Amino acid sequence: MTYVYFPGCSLTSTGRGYHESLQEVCRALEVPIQELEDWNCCGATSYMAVDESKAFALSARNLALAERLGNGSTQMMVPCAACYLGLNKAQHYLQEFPAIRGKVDKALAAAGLAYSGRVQIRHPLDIFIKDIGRDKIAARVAKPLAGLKVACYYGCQLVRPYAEFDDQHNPTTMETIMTVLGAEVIDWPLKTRCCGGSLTGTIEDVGLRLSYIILTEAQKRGADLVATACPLCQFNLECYQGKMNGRFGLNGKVPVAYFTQLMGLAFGLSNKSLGLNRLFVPLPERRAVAAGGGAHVRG
Amino acid sequence: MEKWQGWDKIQYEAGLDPHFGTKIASIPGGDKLLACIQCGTCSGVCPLSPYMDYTPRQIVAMIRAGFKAEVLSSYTTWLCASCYSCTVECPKEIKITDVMYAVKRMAIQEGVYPKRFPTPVLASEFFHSVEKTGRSTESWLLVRMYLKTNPFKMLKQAMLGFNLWRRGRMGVGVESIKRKDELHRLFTAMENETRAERRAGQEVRP
Amino acid sequence: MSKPKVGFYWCASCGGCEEAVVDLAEGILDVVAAVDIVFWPVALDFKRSDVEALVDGELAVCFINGAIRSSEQCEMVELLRRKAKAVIAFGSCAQLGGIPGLANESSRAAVMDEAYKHAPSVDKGNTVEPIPHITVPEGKLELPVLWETVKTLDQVIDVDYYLPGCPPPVELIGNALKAILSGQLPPKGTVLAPDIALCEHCDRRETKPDKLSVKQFKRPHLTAVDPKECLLAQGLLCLGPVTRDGCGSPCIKANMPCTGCLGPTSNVRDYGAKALSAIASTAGANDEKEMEKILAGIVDPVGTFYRYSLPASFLHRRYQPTARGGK
Amino acid sequence: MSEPTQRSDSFEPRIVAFFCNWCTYTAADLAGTARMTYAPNARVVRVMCSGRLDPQFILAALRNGADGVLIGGCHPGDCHYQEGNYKALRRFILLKRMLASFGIEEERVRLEWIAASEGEKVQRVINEMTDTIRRLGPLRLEPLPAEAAEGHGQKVAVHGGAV
Amino acid sequence: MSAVNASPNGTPKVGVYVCHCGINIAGVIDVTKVVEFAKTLPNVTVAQEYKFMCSDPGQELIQKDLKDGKIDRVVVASCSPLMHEPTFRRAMAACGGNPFLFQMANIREHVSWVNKEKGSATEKAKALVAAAVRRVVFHKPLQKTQVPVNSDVLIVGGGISGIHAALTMADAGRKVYLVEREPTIGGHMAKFDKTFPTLDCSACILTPKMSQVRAHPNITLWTYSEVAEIEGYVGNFKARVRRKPKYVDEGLCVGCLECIEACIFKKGKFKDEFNVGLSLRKPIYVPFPQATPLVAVIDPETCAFFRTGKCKQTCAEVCERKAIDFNQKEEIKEINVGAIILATGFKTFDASRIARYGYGKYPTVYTSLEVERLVNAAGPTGGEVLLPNGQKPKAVGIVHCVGSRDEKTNRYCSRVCCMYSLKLAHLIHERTGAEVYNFYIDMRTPGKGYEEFYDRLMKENVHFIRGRVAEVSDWAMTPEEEGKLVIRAEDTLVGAVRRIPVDMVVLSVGLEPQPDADEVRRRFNISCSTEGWFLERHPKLAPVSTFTDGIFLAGACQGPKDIPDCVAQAGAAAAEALAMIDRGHVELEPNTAFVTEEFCSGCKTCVPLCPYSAISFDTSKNKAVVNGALCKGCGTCVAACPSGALQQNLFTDEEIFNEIEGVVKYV
Repeated sequence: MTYVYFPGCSLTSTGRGYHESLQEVCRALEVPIQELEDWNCCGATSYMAVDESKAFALSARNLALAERLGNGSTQMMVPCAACYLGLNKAQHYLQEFPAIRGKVDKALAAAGLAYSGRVQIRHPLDIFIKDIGRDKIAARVAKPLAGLKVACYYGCQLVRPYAEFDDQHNPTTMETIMTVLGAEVIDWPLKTRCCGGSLTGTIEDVGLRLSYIILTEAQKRGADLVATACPLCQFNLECYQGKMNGRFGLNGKVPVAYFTQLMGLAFGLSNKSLGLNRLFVPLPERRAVAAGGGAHVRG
Repeated sequence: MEKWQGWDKIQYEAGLDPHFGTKIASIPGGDKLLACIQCGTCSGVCPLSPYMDYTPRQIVAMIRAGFKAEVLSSYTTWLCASCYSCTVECPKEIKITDVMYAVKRMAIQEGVYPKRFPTPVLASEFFHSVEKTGRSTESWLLVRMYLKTNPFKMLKQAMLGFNLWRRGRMGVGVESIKRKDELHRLFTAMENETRAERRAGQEVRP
Repeated sequence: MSKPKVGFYWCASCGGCEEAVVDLAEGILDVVAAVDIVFWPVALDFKRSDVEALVDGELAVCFINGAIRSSEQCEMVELLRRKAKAVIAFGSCAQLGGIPGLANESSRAAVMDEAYKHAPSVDKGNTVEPIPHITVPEGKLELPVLWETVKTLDQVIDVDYYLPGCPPPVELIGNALKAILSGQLPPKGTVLAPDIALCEHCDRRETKPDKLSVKQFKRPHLTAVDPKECLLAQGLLCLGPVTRDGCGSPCIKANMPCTGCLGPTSNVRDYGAKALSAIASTAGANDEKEMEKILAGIVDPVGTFYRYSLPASFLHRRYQPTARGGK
Repeated sequence: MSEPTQRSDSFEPRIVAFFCNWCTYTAADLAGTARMTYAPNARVVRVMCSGRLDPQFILAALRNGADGVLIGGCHPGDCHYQEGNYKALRRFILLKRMLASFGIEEERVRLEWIAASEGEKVQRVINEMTDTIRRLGPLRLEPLPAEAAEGHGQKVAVHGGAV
Repeated sequence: MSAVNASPNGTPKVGVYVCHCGINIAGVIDVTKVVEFAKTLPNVTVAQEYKFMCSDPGQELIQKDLKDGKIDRVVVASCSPLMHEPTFRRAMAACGGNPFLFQMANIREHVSWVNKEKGSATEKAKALVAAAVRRVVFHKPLQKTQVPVNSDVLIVGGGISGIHAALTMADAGRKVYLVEREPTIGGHMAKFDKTFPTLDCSACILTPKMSQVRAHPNITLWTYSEVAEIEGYVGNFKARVRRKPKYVDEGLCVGCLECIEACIFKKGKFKDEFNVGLSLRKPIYVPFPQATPLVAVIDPETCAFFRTGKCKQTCAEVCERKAIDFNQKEEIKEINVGAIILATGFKTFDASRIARYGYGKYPTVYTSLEVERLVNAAGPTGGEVLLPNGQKPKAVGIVHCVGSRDEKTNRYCSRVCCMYSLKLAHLIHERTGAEVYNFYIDMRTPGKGYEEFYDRLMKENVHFIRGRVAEVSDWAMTPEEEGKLVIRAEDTLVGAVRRIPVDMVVLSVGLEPQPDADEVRRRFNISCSTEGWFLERHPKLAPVSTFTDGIFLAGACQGPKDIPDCVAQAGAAAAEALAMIDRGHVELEPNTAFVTEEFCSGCKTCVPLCPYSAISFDTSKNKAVVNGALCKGCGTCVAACPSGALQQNLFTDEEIFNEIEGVVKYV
């Protein structure tokens, strides 16, 4: 079964590494994906603040386009946490509130589209664990991430409030994958705490503070790097570390990678194909990682 | 944020909007708002409440009591990062995040949000760029936001922008979908629907 | 003293009821001797005008069989009603609608289409339909109009007594005639048959288990039927428990389940609903799926439970949503 | 004969609700005690158990002018009389098939298990059913021919004219 | 209409009385219109309204009209028949009328309370009145049947409620079977150290009552036992009680505890249920020193003999009275009783369901029940409040409303937590000198001396923070927080979020129905509320009765309650049961089925449908026969009877058909 792939706006720019590594990993795991043709913005967060019904219409267009592709049961792979939430929210509201449904249906019809509610919105974590399975992932591991201590960070919108594939308070799918890759995972209480989201761009003081809290706690618990599943989380946590250093005294640099990049690494794929060259804070030396034995290097 | 005083400490009934609460509660599933027991869970779980002028719980209380002017002009909603912690944890299942959105929308509609505060500006810039092209282009979005709020800040961000560009994480072109006409038909129909609803007096939603 | 005048008439019926009268055998001679038959189109040559010529109430009693479905039948029974002191609905069709009443599962239009357009005997290239009025050189001709639904006799005229059955059992007819002749008639509206269900006198009574629990409903042509055992106990849908006694259960004696032609006893208002209730209650399951499976053995509930009584039922006919207004 | 004042512009369905004494009737009382408002269209006929429901009652309700019939009983396994609700279900399953053959929309006759504590369910089901039937429109059974010649017949006459 | 002419007793005279119920009915329904309408109905000779029909003057209205011969049957349009049908029936009987020539139209619960719109409410009320009038015409005079009542009583559950009910009944001279599923009676109360607000020692007030139960000549105490099955009906229940084997003969064991000493396990190894897992016990044990009966129990799950078949059986060797019997088998006891009191109690909320509070994750997060054991002098730490590291906490946070007042867990207030939290705050503060923080949403202290206790705690300098705890976690923001648990909550009175580092967290868990409450209620044929508590017949007027006559409720199985309320309710349940038993008989509703033989064809359709085997088949007559004493009046057989030979009193076909016509057509 082919998954309809919805990258979302971030994955074409700041989150390009996510886009590249996800595609590579899917190829390696033989997960067929096909990018949704002419997809549009999901209608997420900021949009919702201006016009809610149009936000639903935006999501509905994507869902309608996706539904057209599948034969009654389209599986849509949505890696960006904000898009995942935005599309899911639209899906739920269309189901729960007939008034919204009626309005959106009419608008879709005006655009020559229709959506009957049969698209399943799935995050890659969900697909990798539920559909592909840890065995298949394990079988693909060529260079285990032995000795690498990973803090899995889900951020907020991935598990709240709509995800069903994992626990809202203590999600573990990413940990499962990291363990399969041979890495060690740390237990920490902030894996679903907000990174500051778009506030980093608007009210920098506040946004940075939130990201800083997460990074220091990961450091305190001995993490070598933070694994993320959301382009905005990755951007916030990684790209502002210099500023956090100055403002709050963040101690050193913490690599922040997409979980898909780490999967690719363990599968033995090239740094470039995984977009690792796009990172601001380089990952611990590959050689050291592959050699195992805990010879991890701090960035 | 140079508020030395929240508002006149005595609040006269004439200064309140008695319909404000029910209006906000008319969003889908919003009726639960009226069942708030003021337990403060929302504020307690909120990662941003330390930076807000009113805690989310206070906002809910103020909405119910009709403190419209204060709520619409407060910074609280614009600090909400939509992390949904409050929505998930609320023991009364109030969709607090959606309440925050409703307040934001009403504030934008009535033009009473804190001026030159970056978040509402970002929201409307985002809205307009998607409206035009169907997608958001992160680089241009930020540029426009800084221009409208604090142009000097943009200079400070120039280094970050350069670094992103160098790593291929920020383009200079504008992202757009192909079938913009389709999208515009969709939007126009949606606007017509909303207008019709308002005319029919059904649309009480902000 | 002159002999009481008697009439017989048939409406929508198969002729079986007339046969039943003839089946009185020698008894008919007593009848003929005791009464003066002034109208009996099936046997004797009387014309409508002969009836019209009678004084109102001149007939002591008129036996009418068959259901009512056409304007002509209606006119005739109304005429007979005027002429007769007592009217007896004779047989299932007159009493409850009978087999012709099953046509109420379809609309008139569907019935006409079937008969005049789709029946195998119809020349498809050259279909004709009856029209009520036509002018020919000889003058204006009129055909009876077929009504939208089949009606029972008492849905058209006032009825005094009922002789149930398809056809009415000879013994009941005999008893009825005796009662009429002796003038010892029960209160108006009585069904002239025992007011108790068939099981009362069933030969297989003893073999019915105390706690019947049917696990599968079988159709008689698809199973070997034990000639002694209670048919319901064998899973055959026998309507004896719901049906009036008085026939002597010839069907059951012939190893066939009762299909209910004598209709309900006087405490039951809607034969089919009550039959459904009794039969469904015996389905031996408490699991919904299992219940559905067992009850699926009853292939055609309307045809089964309302075989003789559809026009007399609460619903009377298939619901015509097109007849719905106010929408 | 008094008829309810009906607003001419909208059709108000009439629903006869047969509720068992122990569960659903109690639940309806509870809905009252809790002041849960719901559509006024359902009128309750109390029976001790849903097992008392003779299919004749349901047809009689429709014949008399009900646009829908709701049957409420205890949840499976909860019957105050052990299994009465199962017996109701057996009849209901067959009756539903029969009503379908009669061309009557299946939404018009509904069986719901409602426990004594489920006041909210009474509210929800009655509201839902009222909406559904309002959408379907009135059940306009043709008047029985007998009603034209009322007072005759061996059957206990079904009273009244068309509603 | 022919229906009316068919009335059995000549021309009936129906009186219709429409109640205002203050404004409960009259506020929504136009009562006068309903009365005017009722006057137009056939057979109605009197129709009037009154403010409160259930009041004495209201009832007298009916009685006067009956006596004056104006009416012979009555329709009262007021509240639910489940509420006042008995009242009006009594009123009719009192002046010589037959109480069953009566019908109620429920225009309060089913109309005025669920309707806001006057017009449609009035119409609905009219329909219900019309239906009642049409139906009552067909009512027949009936007599209630009387059946004798067995004077023994079964009490299920041996907590404080069961104990109190048992002693009350036994003192009144009734024979009581007290069945408890644990090895000892005492319930939750036996686990507490002190009771609020008086701080008397729980054991000191409970254990004497436990001994009385043991010694009382009228009480048969069966612990480690469960009621497996109930048959019969009010006054005549038959119960089957399953007695699980203790593997120790209760008649022989004297409670010397030598066997426990002699067990091959030198030390406790298994979680001690009585101490909620805070200590360890051996496979042979007594739950606590004052256990009643004081008889050792062998737990086959953990006993080496049962697990492996190999054990030296040192326990049996050491027992001089040879009380230990490894061959003991489960026993089923059959008893006949007239009344049953359910006192099956509650369970505490499982705190691990709220992940944010860290129960099960952080070892210093306790439930309140665990802390009850910690502060108990007979508990695992001898009454010292000690953390797993052996130290006393310096700061303790008590989190109120855990699992309560939350749509995702339990919506209701558990009613006892505020008070027991205050008690624990006091005890912890007293024993450790720690700073104690109470996090509450609302303090609920309605009870004698309760508010005063709250007052006292505030003066003891216990902290009260008004805010529901958002999170208990171990991530530190300040050096002071390092190594501690941090409680995060908004102090809503201040309007700021606070982080408070503590050494110990107490989760004040709410009360929930027993996990098997649903099974139990099915077994006893009673109902549960939405939350799963056993449902009382009426929250105000019949709070200890159930919808099944002869079964009463005591204590927290009916809803969260503290000890004084449990005891009061247990007394009330005992009094109701006594009143019923002392009457010597119960009257059964005459809504039984009956056969009109003339119409019965002997088809036997009805026979298998009766769940009570009340229908037999008389082969000599070929007729079905209903045993009125066994028939409970469901009417299932009546619905099935293919020839209408079976009818049900008060629910005949005729009555129901007319009621249907009435509600739809309203004439």
